[in-house]
Amino acid sequence: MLINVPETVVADALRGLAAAHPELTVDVENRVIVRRDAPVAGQVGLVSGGGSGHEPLHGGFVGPGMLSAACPGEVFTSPVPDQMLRAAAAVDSGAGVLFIVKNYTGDVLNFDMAAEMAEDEGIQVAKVLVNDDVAVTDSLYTAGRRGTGATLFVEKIAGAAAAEGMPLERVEAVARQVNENSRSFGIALSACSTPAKGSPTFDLPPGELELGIGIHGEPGRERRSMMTSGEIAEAAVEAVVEDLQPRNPVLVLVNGMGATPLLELYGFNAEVHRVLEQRGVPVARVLVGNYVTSLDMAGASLTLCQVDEELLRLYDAPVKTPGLRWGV
Amino acid sequence: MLINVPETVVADALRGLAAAHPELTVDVENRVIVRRDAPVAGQVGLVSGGGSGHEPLHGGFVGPGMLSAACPGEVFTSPVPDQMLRAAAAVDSGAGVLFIVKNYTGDVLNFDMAAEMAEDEGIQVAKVLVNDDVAVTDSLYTAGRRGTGATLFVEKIAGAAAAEGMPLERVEAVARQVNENSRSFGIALSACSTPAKGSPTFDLPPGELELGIGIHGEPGRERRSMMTSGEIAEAAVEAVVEDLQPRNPVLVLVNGMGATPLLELYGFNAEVHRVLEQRGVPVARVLVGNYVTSLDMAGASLTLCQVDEELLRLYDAPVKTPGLRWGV
Amino acid sequence: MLDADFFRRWMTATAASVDREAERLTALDSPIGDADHGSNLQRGFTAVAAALDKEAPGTPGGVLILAGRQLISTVGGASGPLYGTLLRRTGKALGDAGEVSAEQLAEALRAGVDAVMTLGGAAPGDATMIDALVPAVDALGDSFTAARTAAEEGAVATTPLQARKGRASYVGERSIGHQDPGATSAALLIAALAEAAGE
Amino acid sequence: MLDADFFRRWMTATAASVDREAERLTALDSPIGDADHGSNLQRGFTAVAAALDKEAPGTPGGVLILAGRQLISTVGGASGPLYGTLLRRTGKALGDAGEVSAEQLAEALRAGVDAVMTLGGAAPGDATMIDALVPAVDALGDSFTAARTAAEEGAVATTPLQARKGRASYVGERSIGHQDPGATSAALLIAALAEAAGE
Ligand SMILES: Nc1ncnc2c1ncn2[C@@H]1O[C@H](COP(=O)(O)OP(=O)(O)O)[C@@H](O)[C@H]1O
Ligand SMILES: Nc1ncnc2c1ncn2[C@@H]1O[C@H](COP(=O)(O)OP(=O)(O)O)[C@@H](O)[C@H]1O
Ligand SMILES: [Mg+2]
Ligand SMILES: [Mg+2]
Ligand SMILES: [Mg+2]
Ligand SMILES: [Mg+2]
Repeated sequence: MLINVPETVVADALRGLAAAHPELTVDVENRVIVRRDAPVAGQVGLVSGGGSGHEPLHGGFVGPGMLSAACPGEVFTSPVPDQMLRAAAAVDSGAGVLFIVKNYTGDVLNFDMAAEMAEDEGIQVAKVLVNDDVAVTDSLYTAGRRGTGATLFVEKIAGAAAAEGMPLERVEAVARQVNENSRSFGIALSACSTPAKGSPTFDLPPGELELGIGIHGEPGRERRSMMTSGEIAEAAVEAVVEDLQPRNPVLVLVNGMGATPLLELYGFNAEVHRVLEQRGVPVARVLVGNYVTSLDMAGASLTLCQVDEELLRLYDAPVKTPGLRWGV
Repeated sequence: MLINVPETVVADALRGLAAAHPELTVDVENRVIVRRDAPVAGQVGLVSGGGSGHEPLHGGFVGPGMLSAACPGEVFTSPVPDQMLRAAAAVDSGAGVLFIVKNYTGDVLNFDMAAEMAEDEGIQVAKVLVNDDVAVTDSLYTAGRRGTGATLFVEKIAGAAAAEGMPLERVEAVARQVNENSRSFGIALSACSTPAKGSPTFDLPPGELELGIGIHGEPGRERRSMMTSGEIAEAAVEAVVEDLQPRNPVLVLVNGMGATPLLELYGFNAEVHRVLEQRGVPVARVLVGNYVTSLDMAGASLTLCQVDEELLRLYDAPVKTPGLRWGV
Repeated sequence: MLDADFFRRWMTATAASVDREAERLTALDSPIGDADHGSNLQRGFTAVAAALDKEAPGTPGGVLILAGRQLISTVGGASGPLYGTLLRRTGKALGDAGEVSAEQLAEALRAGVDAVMTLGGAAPGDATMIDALVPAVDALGDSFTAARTAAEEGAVATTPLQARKGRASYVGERSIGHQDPGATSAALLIAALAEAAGE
Repeated sequence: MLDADFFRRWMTATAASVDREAERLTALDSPIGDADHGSNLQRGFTAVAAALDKEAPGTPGGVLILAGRQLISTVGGASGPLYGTLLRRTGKALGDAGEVSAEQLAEALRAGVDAVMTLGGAAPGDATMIDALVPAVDALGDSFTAARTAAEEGAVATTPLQARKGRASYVGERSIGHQDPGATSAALLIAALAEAAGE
């Protein structure tokens, strides 16, 4: 691995982020990334965070039109409440703060504690839970569906809503609407290696793949022998579309898990589009790239987000972050 | 691998690129990617290309402010002259066409043939060779220094020059100036696997790394046992700075080879900045990400490009491509 | 009677044993989780030991509340708030007393474990730390050693279970056959308690 | 005398042997190159065979010019323009004749190889296809079999050399000890010539 020692991986990355992005305020010691012009008067502050190892999520999505601040935890470990509290204080203009939380026990518990602490300090906090992963079917007997690729759409669209000056309840409602209209499904062709462990988190021989994976190096729901890109696209689209049953056009995120070459990802996108067309699902926008990653895992995830005119307008609105940028 | 069959990898990726980017005209059969509004009246056309597997280079850099067209070859195989000829014809507004060629025997020979053919058809063609890789020291006895990361800077800055309406000789001179002021050095922590071969192109046990690699899965000049990110940064900066001897501020590209997590890449960037500061090299701009890749190789490369005020202005000028976007 | 010093020894013994077992805990968290449980607790209990060194609270409750706060502020993940809450609530239940009896500790610990169940929503049999903590608390009436044995047996007993809470629940039936990392670390916590008692 | 049919047989025999040896050529291109030489030539000679089937030029020169053009248009990489130029220039040197002698072929092939050396700038000893082609042309005066043997020996002789042209030159001294893939495929081309001649 291209690291110094496992213990400093997150701090090192934050120093490097600071060096590359003068438009962000990076508090390396306290692990908070804030857009430099925060708090923005009259605008709701958007705070997200989670374990590191998913970059550009979340730190790479801080900036005008998206997140106000991000809190990176250790690799695959949710951050601690102190970070979210600090972030909330930094971005609250008085219009309140929305916490965007991926649905994992750790993230939920830590953000919950932070929300209590923030409210004690007089900051108005709303929370939205992202839980888009259809691979986790039986959520009665699990920690509930995981939050994965839809996080990007929630952060982008809620970010645009906040930038338009919408009040906290509206921004929260928009974020919730995005989440409710999003579903994801992921597949892995290799496990990832965390710096602390130094070797793959699970054993996946070449020639086999895992269907229904998350973004934390955990294995999926099912192991299969290798499938073609077209077959994988069929499985992913089927899983997502059957659950979402979209009637409106969708935003498509064809997301790389980290080590899958863009060449392959674009090829996968072609197959996804072929299957969507067969199923008569109209496509509004497409995003292909490594956005919600799992360190050096090879594989991909598909996220569809059904949009109405307002969500599409907010998606198209300008965004200026290290990881996503258009219109400015 | 996330593919159908090795034979269709490039065509599949082009179909996927077309589906994701309606602002590009993608000729899948003839393998040419052209910005939809080409030719742009009064502007020099910029054509580049090379083997596939380096995405987003080059196809992801087609668009206003950067390339007019790109020609993707098979994986790691330079494209054929017919592609460049077709691209030149598509983008020539009468102001002429600049071929941006990475210095590899195959690329040079094929672009040379294409240039001859284009001139036979009355298209004015200039060529600039990118050869920035300092790992290839002894260029008298080699095919000359390879073209690697500097290609991004050449394409970006020459693209801005063309967008400003500069004539062919000026655009060519700017491109040449960028190349002459750029140097790169790459390291690999793993080999990559090409779709045709299906397994790593060379053997690199964990705990060892290769210094002085190119972008085609070839091994480097030297094998070492694992170094820290800081030690690697020292080696890379030393190699580049000793050769470039920059006096002006530099653009910094900390480039991932494909499978190195952004988390690690930002950490490496921190170390690069530490070493540059120690050496007193002033930094004008920083770009961190997977831009000039080598399929699923783990590792990174460092490119420095010394800039004067004009080059910096052109670098900062708006660009709107799938892989690089700002200011629009 | 158990004084502040006893509780400090409990925490430092936990820190030491988490250090020793960190790799095993992370390895257990690999096939069914995200391979961080060992490093999470190592980071947390190192901070706990450092804070106790620095602040040296004078009461059993003070020691556990400080330890719980440290875990919440340094661990993250699921185990941070859960173990943090366990220690904080246990500490709160012990109140301001300078010394407490083993019975008082058992009662306070039960309050702590209840708080964890409320917070995380896990019940016994869900293959979580609860499966080691509940039997330990039940056995604490007998002796520290009995609690240690009960916790260890509880941890081992998670192996055939399907996880229903936390990350391990995501792999569904594939979690069957793996011992839960959190139950394993909970057994270390209880073993350290017996160690602090010199048992 | 050698007619168009002979040259077609040469090309299809080359296509068949490149097909058979593609994996080996790619494997040779792995440690010192970019692992594509086999698939490059496979793609090229498949196109050559298809084009010859379709157009069936009536002269030896016509066959080689068409084959060379196909290679240039379908292979890419270094070997596409180089092999393409080799066949095109050889074909051009053969002119319009309906039949040519072995001596005329040898002379034309020398013109082709010279063109490759001019285009690529490689000299004998640089560990490229030239190291198989030059000795083959030299030996062609004797017999096709002699040319085949010379080409094969030339290819093998690249093993101890340091590559000075093409990608293999980038690995510097580490190219020593590896047989050049292009020299190896050049030996296949010459062996196919002997095969077409029934030797
Ligand atoms: N809801 C819950 N209730 C009780 N314990 C839980 C719950 N969720 C997870 N755990 C415990 O936490 C352990 C995992 O901790 P850790 O790996 O540190 O956190 P994370 O799962 O966030 O990576 C599990 O093995 C389990 O024992
Ligand atoms: N300048 C040159 N002159 C002659 N032959 C060359 C030259 N450069 C490369 N070659 C030959 O081409 C072979 C490589 O071909 P190939 O792998 O198809 O192309 P690439 O190197 O572009 O991937 C080498 O093994 C060598 O024999
Ligand atoms: Mg975790
Ligand atoms: Mg090649
Ligand atoms: Mg864990
Ligand atoms: Mg090659």
